[in-house]
Amino acid sequence: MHIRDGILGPEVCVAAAVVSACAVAYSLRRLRVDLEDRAVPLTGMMAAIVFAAQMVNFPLLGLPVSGHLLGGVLAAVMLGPWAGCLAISLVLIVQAVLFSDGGLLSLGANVFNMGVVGAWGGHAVYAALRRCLGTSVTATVSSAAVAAWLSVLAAAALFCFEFGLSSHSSGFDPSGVFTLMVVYHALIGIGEALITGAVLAFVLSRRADLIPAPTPLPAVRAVGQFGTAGLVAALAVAALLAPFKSELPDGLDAVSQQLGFASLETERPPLLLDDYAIPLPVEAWWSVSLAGMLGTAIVFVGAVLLARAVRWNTTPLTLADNTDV
Amino acid sequence: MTEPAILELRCLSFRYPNGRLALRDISCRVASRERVAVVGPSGAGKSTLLMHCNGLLPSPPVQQDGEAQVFVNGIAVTKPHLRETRRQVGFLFQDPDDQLFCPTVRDDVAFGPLNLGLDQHEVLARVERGLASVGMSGFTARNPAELSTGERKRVCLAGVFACEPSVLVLDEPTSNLDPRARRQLLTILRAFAGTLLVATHDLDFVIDLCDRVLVLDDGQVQADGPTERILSDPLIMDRHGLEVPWRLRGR
Amino acid sequence: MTEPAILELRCLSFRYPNGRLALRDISCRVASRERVAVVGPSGAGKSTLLMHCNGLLPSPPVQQDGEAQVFVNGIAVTKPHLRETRRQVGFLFQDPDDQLFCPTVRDDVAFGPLNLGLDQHEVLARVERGLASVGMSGFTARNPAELSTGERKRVCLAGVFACEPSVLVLDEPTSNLDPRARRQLLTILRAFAGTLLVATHDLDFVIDLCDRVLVLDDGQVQADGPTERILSDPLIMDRHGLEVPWRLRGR
Amino acid sequence: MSDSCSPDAGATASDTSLCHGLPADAKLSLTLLVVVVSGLIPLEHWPAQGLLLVAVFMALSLAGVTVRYLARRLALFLPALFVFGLSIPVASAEGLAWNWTLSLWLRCTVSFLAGLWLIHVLPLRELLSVLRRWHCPVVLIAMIGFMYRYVFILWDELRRLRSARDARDFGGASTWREWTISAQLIGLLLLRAMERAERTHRAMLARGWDGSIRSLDDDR
Ligand SMILES: Nc1ncnc2c1ncn2[C@@H]1O[C@H](COP(=O)(O)OP(=O)(O)OP(=O)(O)O)[C@@H](O)[C@H]1O
Ligand SMILES: Nc1ncnc2c1ncn2[C@@H]1O[C@H](COP(=O)(O)OP(=O)(O)OP(=O)(O)O)[C@@H](O)[C@H]1O
Ligand SMILES: [Mg+2]
Ligand SMILES: [Mg+2]
Repeated sequence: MHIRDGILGPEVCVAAAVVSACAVAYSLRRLRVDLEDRAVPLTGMMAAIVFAAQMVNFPLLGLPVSGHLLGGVLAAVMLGPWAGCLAISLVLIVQAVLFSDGGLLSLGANVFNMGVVGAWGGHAVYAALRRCLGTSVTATVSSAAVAAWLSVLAAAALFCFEFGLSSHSSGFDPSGVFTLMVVYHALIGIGEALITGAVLAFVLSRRADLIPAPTPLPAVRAVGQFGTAGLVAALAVAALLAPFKSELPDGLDAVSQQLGFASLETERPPLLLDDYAIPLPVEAWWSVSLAGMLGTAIVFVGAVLLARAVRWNTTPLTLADNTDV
Repeated sequence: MTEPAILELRCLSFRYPNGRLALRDISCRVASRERVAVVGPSGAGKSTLLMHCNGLLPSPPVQQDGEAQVFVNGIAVTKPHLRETRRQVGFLFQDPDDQLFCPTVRDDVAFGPLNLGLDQHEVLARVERGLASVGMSGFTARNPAELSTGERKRVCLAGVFACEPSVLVLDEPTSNLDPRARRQLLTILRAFAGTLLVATHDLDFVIDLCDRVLVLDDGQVQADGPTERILSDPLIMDRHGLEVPWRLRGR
Repeated sequence: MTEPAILELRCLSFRYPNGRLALRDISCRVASRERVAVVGPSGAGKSTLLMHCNGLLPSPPVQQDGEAQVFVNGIAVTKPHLRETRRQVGFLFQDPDDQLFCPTVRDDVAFGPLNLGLDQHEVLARVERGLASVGMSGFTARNPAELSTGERKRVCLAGVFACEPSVLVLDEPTSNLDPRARRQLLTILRAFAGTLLVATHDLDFVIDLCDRVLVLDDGQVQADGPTERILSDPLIMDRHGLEVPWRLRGR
Repeated sequence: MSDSCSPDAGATASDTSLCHGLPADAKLSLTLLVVVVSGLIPLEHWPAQGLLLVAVFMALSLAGVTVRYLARRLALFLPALFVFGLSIPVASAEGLAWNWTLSLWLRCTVSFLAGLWLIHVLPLRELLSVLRRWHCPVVLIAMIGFMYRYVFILWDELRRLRSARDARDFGGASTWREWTISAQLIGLLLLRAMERAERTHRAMLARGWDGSIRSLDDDR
């Protein structure tokens, strides 16, 4: 998922960097910590955990591809959106500057896709879902799992969007890449969702105090939260619907026209579904929607099972814990 | 007491996040240059008490009247003053792994002096002296994680001594030390001119070093007095998971 | 020796990955039901030696002739036989944090018995007995990370006893234990019918428990003999960072 | 997780070469410059990109990076890039736009190698002091410092958990139990690491740490 230098145009990178820098600065302000607070080591440790987890690639359903944990939702659920965003940003900074994973110039884009949208957006989805589903273990775990899955799709969609905006991609129709990316990440996202859910379920069973419940918000902020959640979901849905774009209004084209990239349009070949030469066994839109439906189903079932398993394991112990105190 | 207290606890209570009440209403004063031992069964709250002297636990809810509960040299151990009080108090953790975190022994011992803002020269001299005093001079370049437990404990001690604090708060300094290192430590601590607060299960060590003993059990101070009197009292000792040491028996 | 050795080291040498030679050419035999203490200064190699008895270190390069160097009950402690030998040997780590890894005390003590394939009933009974013997019965549902160091040490001991091994290998069992827990441990170990190998700095404990002492220094066996003779020899003791215990002095 | 993926710290303080002697700010700015220039060169002008590649190679050899290390890193990096570069023209039904693909590969490789040069010559300590000079917030710098340290703590903790399990793993357990134990181990790793993080933080505070990065080697 890390975008390498050279893939996005420098203009897009710089724009993303500015946005990300502002987001990180805002996170820092909202967190309002000083060095003596435990938020400092905990954020550092969360970053280290995500960093370590990212070095482990998991094979994907036997396919010779592998992806890794983005961790945005995990961090945001455990530390809150602000520290979560910081933790993921730290991981990306350290990977870029000390391990040469990801790029220096595209650092901003990476932070935006995975840190800002992943943690802020993911947390908004999680909080909104939890508000609807309640505070039970099942609700927490499945909200987080769904948020994790959506955040991966959103990151993939954002990448496509950024790539489409880069000047050097003007010769190509990005929707083909779009399809590939979305199918691939719909599957990757399942891994992300299951890992996020499993870790949270475990932590909830042992140290529930480490996972703060989303606090009740004043009406205005609650609306903002639902709005952000909606945006992320919309982004993910847009990604899933992208292959149908010849029939639906083309969001990407509309945006590029408004932004003054209309000239690109003339160089585009005619868009027809049959023209896609995608190295997939089934037709593109089928594969995408299948992946989408399958992914959603697996994530939901997995999350519920996980939460169940945890409850089975711990019910007697939690009772004992309470009497002990 | 007319002498000003260098360390003072006023009705200190503390509850861990899991709900366990580890300290209940502890009050005590330690005068300058006093050597006090804190003894008691495991789980008595010794480590918890000692960590409060350095403000290492989430600050306890202050009392109703908003007053602090721990004072070092008259300064409240609360957030705004922590840096100041920590400069005066040297703290040894019970578990050496908690204390060592630098990549080499030298870096670890130098960590405190560097944070005191000393210059390179002075820092290096203190690292030398600290390590020499615990007999670990040859270990500067080693990785603390690759030392034996006793060696790690000694590096921790060197790190504390290198800061040259005026108050030493030591949690189980002799655990995992071999007899010779224990004797060296005893010699160093006897020569130490400041105030000393030691939590330990090694009662022989207490007899040799301290003039006052605080018996802690169940989070409360159960006895407080001169070493010989407390440690040779079979009633107190028995009730609180201790034993009258061999040397004080049959007197 | 005519008696079959339950634990045998044959020319055991071991080098840590960082190049440090921690054991040099150690040979020794421990007969069944013998109680042996391993003493020596810190860094002598005691923990390293003990860990070899349980195959916890990367197996040392076997000798030229391809022969193993550590045997338990005649079985080589090498990869293919590790499960077998570990069933017979109960191992206590020096640092309780190294040993505890389950989310609750009960799970941790039950871990070994469950892996022995015992049924639930028996496992629960052993957990009960193990915890009761170290005085920790009320702690089953607690999280080991939230215990005091001494309490953690006792949970570790319970975990070892619950497996009911025929050989006990204990690394510093008394460190961080309060005097009463130490006495309880002594009673348990005296009643224990199997073979015992204990590394410790607590020489009083050795006098009360063991019939044979092995002095280790610099990775080599420096002396090996009956407890009283070795521990009361000021020459040996002094040379290897030890001290003649108070009780054996002036004899 | 296996030991084979233990953290591979790039630069070490003991390395000495022409490049290591440069001021830290210069190292970082220079790399950024190369990456930006390489990004600005239009894809059609691949010869210019090639020149840049040669320059970066020279810098790498000056910094004393071994060919083996380079080969290892490139072997991990190139396949993914290869697939990506191919997928774009293929997926957009353009036929193979070889020029475009090759140029993109070249550009990405130049940036990647520049990054490798940087990690080889810039140790963490220098990075932190640069960030400090560039007015990065202290809290953020402290967090980076913590993160880097905690990666090693995490590995240490994993090793401890593993050997603790092994010591009492007598092999009588079912496969299902072994799986659940392994899964539990990962969850515990997280919890224990977080608890240990707090304790390490305490140890630093206990010895007067105030967030600044001080080192014995600073003035040498
Ligand atoms: N992190 C923690 N969370 C919750 N409870 C704790 C925690 N640490 C210790 N406790 C509990 O607080 C009480 C006091 O613990 P403390 O560590 O102060 O004991 P101690 O006197 O130092 O014992 P020892 O001699 O074994 O070191 C114990 O009952 C212990 O179980
Ligand atoms: N993980 C490791 N890597 C490298 N060297 C090590 C490691 N652990 C220990 N050593 C070294 O091996 C030697 C023996 O260590 P060991 O832990 O066996 O000593 P010990 O006799 O148990 O000491 P103590 O009484 O302090 O526990 C020491 O010199 C130590 O520095
Ligand atoms: Mg303690
Ligand atoms: Mg040892």
